[in-house]
Amino acid sequence: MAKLEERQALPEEDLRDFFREMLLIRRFEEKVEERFRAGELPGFLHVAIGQEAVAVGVCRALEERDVMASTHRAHGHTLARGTPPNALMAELYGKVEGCSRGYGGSMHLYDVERGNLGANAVVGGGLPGIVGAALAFKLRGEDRVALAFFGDGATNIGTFHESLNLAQLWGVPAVFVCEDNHWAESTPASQHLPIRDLEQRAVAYGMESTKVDGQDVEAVYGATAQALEHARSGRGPFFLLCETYRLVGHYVGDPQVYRPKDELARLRETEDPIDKLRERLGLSDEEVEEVDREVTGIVETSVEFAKNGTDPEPGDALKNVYA
Amino acid sequence: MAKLEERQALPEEDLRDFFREMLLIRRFEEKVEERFRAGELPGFLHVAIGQEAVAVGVCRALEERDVMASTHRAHGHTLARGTPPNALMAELYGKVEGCSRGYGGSMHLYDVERGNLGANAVVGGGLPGIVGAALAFKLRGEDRVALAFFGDGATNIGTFHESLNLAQLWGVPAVFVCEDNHWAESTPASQHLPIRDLEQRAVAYGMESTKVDGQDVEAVYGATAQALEHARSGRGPFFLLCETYRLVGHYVGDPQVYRPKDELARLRETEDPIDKLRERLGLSDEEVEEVDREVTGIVETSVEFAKNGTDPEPGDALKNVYA
Amino acid sequence: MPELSYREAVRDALATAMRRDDEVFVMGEDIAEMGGSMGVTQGMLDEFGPERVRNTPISEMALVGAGIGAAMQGMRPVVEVMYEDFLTLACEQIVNQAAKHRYMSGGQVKVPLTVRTQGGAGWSPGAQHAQQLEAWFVHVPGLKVVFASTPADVRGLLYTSIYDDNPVVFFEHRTLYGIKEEVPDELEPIELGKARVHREGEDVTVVATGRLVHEALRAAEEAEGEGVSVEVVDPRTLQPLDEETLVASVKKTNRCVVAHEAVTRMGFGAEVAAVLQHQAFDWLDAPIERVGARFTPLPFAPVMEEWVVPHAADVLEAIRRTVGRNGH
Amino acid sequence: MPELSYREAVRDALATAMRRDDEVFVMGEDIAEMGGSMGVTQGMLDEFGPERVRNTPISEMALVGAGIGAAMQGMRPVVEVMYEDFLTLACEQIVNQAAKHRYMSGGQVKVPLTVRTQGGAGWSPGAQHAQQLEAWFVHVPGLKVVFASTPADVRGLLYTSIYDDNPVVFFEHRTLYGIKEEVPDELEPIELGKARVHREGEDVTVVATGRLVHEALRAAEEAEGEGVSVEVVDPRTLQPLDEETLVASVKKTNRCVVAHEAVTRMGFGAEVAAVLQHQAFDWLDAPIERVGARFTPLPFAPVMEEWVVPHAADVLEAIRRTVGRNGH
Ligand SMILES: Cc1ncc(C[n+]2csc(CCOP(=O)(O)OP(=O)(O)O)c2C)c(N)n1
Ligand SMILES: Cc1ncc(C[n+]2csc(CCOP(=O)(O)OP(=O)(O)O)c2C)c(N)n1
Ligand SMILES: [Mg+2]
Ligand SMILES: [Mg+2]
Repeated sequence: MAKLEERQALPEEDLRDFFREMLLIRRFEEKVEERFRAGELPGFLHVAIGQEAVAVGVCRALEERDVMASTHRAHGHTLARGTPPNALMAELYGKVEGCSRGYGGSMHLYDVERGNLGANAVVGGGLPGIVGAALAFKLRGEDRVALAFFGDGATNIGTFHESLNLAQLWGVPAVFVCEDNHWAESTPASQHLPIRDLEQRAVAYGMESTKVDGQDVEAVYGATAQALEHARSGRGPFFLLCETYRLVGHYVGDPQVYRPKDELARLRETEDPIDKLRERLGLSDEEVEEVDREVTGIVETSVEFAKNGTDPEPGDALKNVYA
Repeated sequence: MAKLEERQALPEEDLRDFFREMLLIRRFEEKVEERFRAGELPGFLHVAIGQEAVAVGVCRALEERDVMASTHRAHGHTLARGTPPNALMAELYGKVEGCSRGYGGSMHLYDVERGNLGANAVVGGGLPGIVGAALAFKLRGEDRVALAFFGDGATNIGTFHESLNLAQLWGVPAVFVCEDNHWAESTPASQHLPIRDLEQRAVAYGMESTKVDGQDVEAVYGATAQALEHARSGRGPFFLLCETYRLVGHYVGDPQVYRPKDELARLRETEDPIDKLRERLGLSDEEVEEVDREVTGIVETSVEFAKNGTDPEPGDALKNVYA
Repeated sequence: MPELSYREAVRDALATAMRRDDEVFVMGEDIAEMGGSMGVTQGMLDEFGPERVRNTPISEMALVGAGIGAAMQGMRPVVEVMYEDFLTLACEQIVNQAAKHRYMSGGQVKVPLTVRTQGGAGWSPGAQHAQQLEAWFVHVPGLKVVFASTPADVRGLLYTSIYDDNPVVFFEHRTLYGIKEEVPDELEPIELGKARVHREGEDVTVVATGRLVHEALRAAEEAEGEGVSVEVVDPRTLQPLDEETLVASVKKTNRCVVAHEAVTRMGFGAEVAAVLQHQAFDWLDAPIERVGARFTPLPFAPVMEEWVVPHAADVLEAIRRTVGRNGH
Repeated sequence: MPELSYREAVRDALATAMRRDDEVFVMGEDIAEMGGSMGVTQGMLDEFGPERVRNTPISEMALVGAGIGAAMQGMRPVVEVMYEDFLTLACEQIVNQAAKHRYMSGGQVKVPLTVRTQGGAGWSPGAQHAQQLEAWFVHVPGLKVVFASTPADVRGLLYTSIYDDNPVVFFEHRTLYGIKEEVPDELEPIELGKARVHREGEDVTVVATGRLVHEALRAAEEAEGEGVSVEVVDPRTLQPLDEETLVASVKKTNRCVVAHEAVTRMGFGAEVAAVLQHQAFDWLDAPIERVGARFTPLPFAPVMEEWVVPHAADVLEAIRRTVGRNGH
């Protein structure tokens, strides 16, 4: 973190753009909650309200040629990486216009053209693939980085261990972004992690790491830029730990019986990344409202777009099984 | 290691007993190599010549009520834990009198009465079971420890990560003994480990650890005793790193094309644990020869015993599939 | 007789065993405060405490393996794997360790472990949360495999599985947790390896598992309206398999349909068909028809998902195909 | 035509692809200096260097997964899993990732990955080093599955698998590495999904895979001495399956034996029997006989191991059983 402070602050214009993006994601996720409750959305949905700064800070630091893999909590990552809200919403409605053509759903959002290699419904499931993508970049001498998102809970699975270990051993250009929101579903970190400081995980591989305040988009952006630079310059992979907060249930509809009510209320007060950025930028109510109107409009449009989308033919299910 | 030096040295009598045991294992393993070359032994055999001090130092520190799990390189552990050479050799010959009744073979040596829960032909395969045994001890309030052997290569597999993590999280009385012989089959540590100091693996779990010279049986014994004490006293699991040397091929018959010839010659000169102990004890040639005669006799007898053993009936194969 | 939901029946089996016996405990992801992702273990933390209702990290392999280790010490752990898709992470421990310790040791140990899991389509979870993989474990000597389709069955079979001295992979179906059935006042263990004849019939036997038992019963009713008398048999235990009951039924009806939700190719129905064509060859008047999911991963869009997995209509169609054949 | 051993044939397929194409590389445990635990990759490190003949740590899951990631970038990795027993460690990546990425993305990606592995009994390795698990992968849509039984086949099929745009799980048999066969001068790719008729016959079809192809050929010769004419067919590709060739053969011979080394229960033979009883029902004069390993883990003692896995004599017995039946 020391190095980060030496870096120049981001231009305010960029931060305002981040603000807009974060608010768009927030409104999108709220709409998803609403439409799910209205019974319109099939399947299993996880929103990332509270974690928008990680999605935006990380994805905006990526170059277009870089690739990433996401998790079950993927809407924010996907939007921040550039998938149009229409395509994302259409996917959640199971439409042909969706970013996975209706085959994937919320936990399987792909947008390969934009370097999104897919969300993953298996915890840790996307990590080895990112090592492999990074290996391909290295073998071909391409100036690209592969980046994986995953949660604190994912650091307990063998896939995590093997992937980070292999990445470090082979020195591939990969960045591992841990979104530490202190919960794995209903299980608090104290019940699933034997250590308090997750940066210690990287020690086992001799991998360089940084911890950053995941509610501060500027800090996340800066740390990601450094991590990418590290990887890009041939110094091997990097472990980026983002401390963040899930300000909602694990899944949409989660009654959160396991979570102290006051924790949630307190965090919403103190740890909302959008509030923080608003304050940092000193935005007026009018300014915020204007942005809000714009992004809310985009989200509304995406719902219209999705509802008017095309249902696949049942028999289309037989397509895409094999190339 | 600091603490260890404060401990009292072992009585010479014990060390002489260790010497005998180590030489017995050595002669046993040499006999296995010989009988394999003679075409008498079926299957796939891995001897641990050079690693006898770990087997003896660790197993002698265990209490009778403790349990352990071994690896594909299991003969030494099994003998050191008390399985009679006859029963072990009979197993290698596939006889009913074998310690696994002829069902297991070299990579699946069991002796449950003596707390040996089995060797394992899958790298890392025995580790989760040891966590579970230790959990049972903890749940029942039993004063017992469960111990797992594994190699440096095994620290790369997800099973290792999940097992140590879970053990530490739950604070179970388990000891994890890494026999770091710097090779995984033909693959040198530099090609399979991203770090030099394997104690760093334990950091990721917040697990206490010690590194010990695995060629020094006294040191191994002392460190194991401390590790067991740690686990037994309710302070959770312990990671014990033993630096050791495989003075032979990976498997019996391995031409070791991958290994610098001089490395092997040099190590045999400088790192033979039996030579070291002999020197430490200042044993005369006569003393050594006497022990050698005795243990060689035991090994010879075991071969006779095994050859005269009973072949299972073919149809016995259908037994023991289910309880 | 009280009525229990499938969910309550699973819970009752677990709780009954845990009350009877300190050696039984459950562990899995989110089974404590949250009561499990299907709500199966709700309330159990309060009754049994966190040592016996163990919330765990996401470590499927080590969980199953820890269950094996505790089982080898004589305990009777029940490990919940949240979705059967995640069995793929624990296969090494299930297949190479649990199934083989007893054998490899020449009978020195037992592994009385139960691995409970669930899956199934019908709610658009996509390709990684609804596979049906029971067939895999039927191929592994040393394992028992149960797939329960009703509250009474799941209660009695789970209890028996916990007390079985062998590792049991126990499958539940996601869409069945809400269904109800009258069950005995006192839990009655159900022997493994015994099929349940849900409905007797003369013209065709439908062998079905899991959700398809209910689809088969629906199809049978419709078929009755068409003058076709259908026998519906649920093997319940896939390994050991009650071949006797299946064969006897087919020798009576001379026709057979096998139905499950898993993809047809290499599904459990293949084994049933292979056994029956062998043991009832001279009795069969028509080829055995197989009903299962089409050969695709599960698609997300509901219209596609609905079309991929089989329903009563597919069973009915298969019944019609087989009774439409002339005997030989 | 040169003669190659099965081992050399595998190597030749790998090397030919690697010479042709920089996107092909191999990785696995001990494949570099040592040349692989079966010696398959001997000499390849020298020719292709350590970047393309990648020695790896013991991390089956990450290796397969890294192969997937590289494949999604358009490379054509070949990952060696030393023993197929260890596929159990990589199942998550093979089944949930490799098989489904294309589908879940609605066709946006391809996964041209080949996972090579081997197994098989006959040398007393015990229960964890010789399982035959090919049937599992046949049950997974999105995967192709190959099991090659001869040098010419393994060479042509592996090459095709590497250039197939789908993930292929490629099975070799441990005891076949030393066998020899004449092969074409130039490597000729063999289309996936085409069976090979090893021997034509009139009285009974033996469908066999892997080592059992050779046992079946031996049995066929003996049967000929008894006046029984046996057709031996090796599907070679288990998924997609050449049902056409199999069905045509059985329609000609009216009798069928299926033989593999895997345990019979839920083995690949179950699928073959289920397909054939369905598609050739009116042509079958006897039940389809299945030959496979007995339902046990593999025992160590050679006398037991020998008895557990099937040999020519078992195939011959099955042939006698089926021709001994009266037609109907
Ligand atoms: C291998 C596997 N096990 C269990 C699950 C069920 N599950 C989905 S999300 C989740 C918690 C993940 O926690 P974390 O990695 O911290 O991510 P977060 O949900 O907090 O974003 C679990 C247990 C799964 N999807 N995959
Ligand atoms: C999961 C798994 N992968 C591969 C193998 C093949 N194999 C057997 S021993 C071995 C090397 C093990 O190295 P290490 O753990 O250091 O033990 P050592 O042989 O040095 O005693 C390998 C790769 C295996 N048995 N299990
Ligand atoms: Mg989390
Ligand atoms: Mg080693």
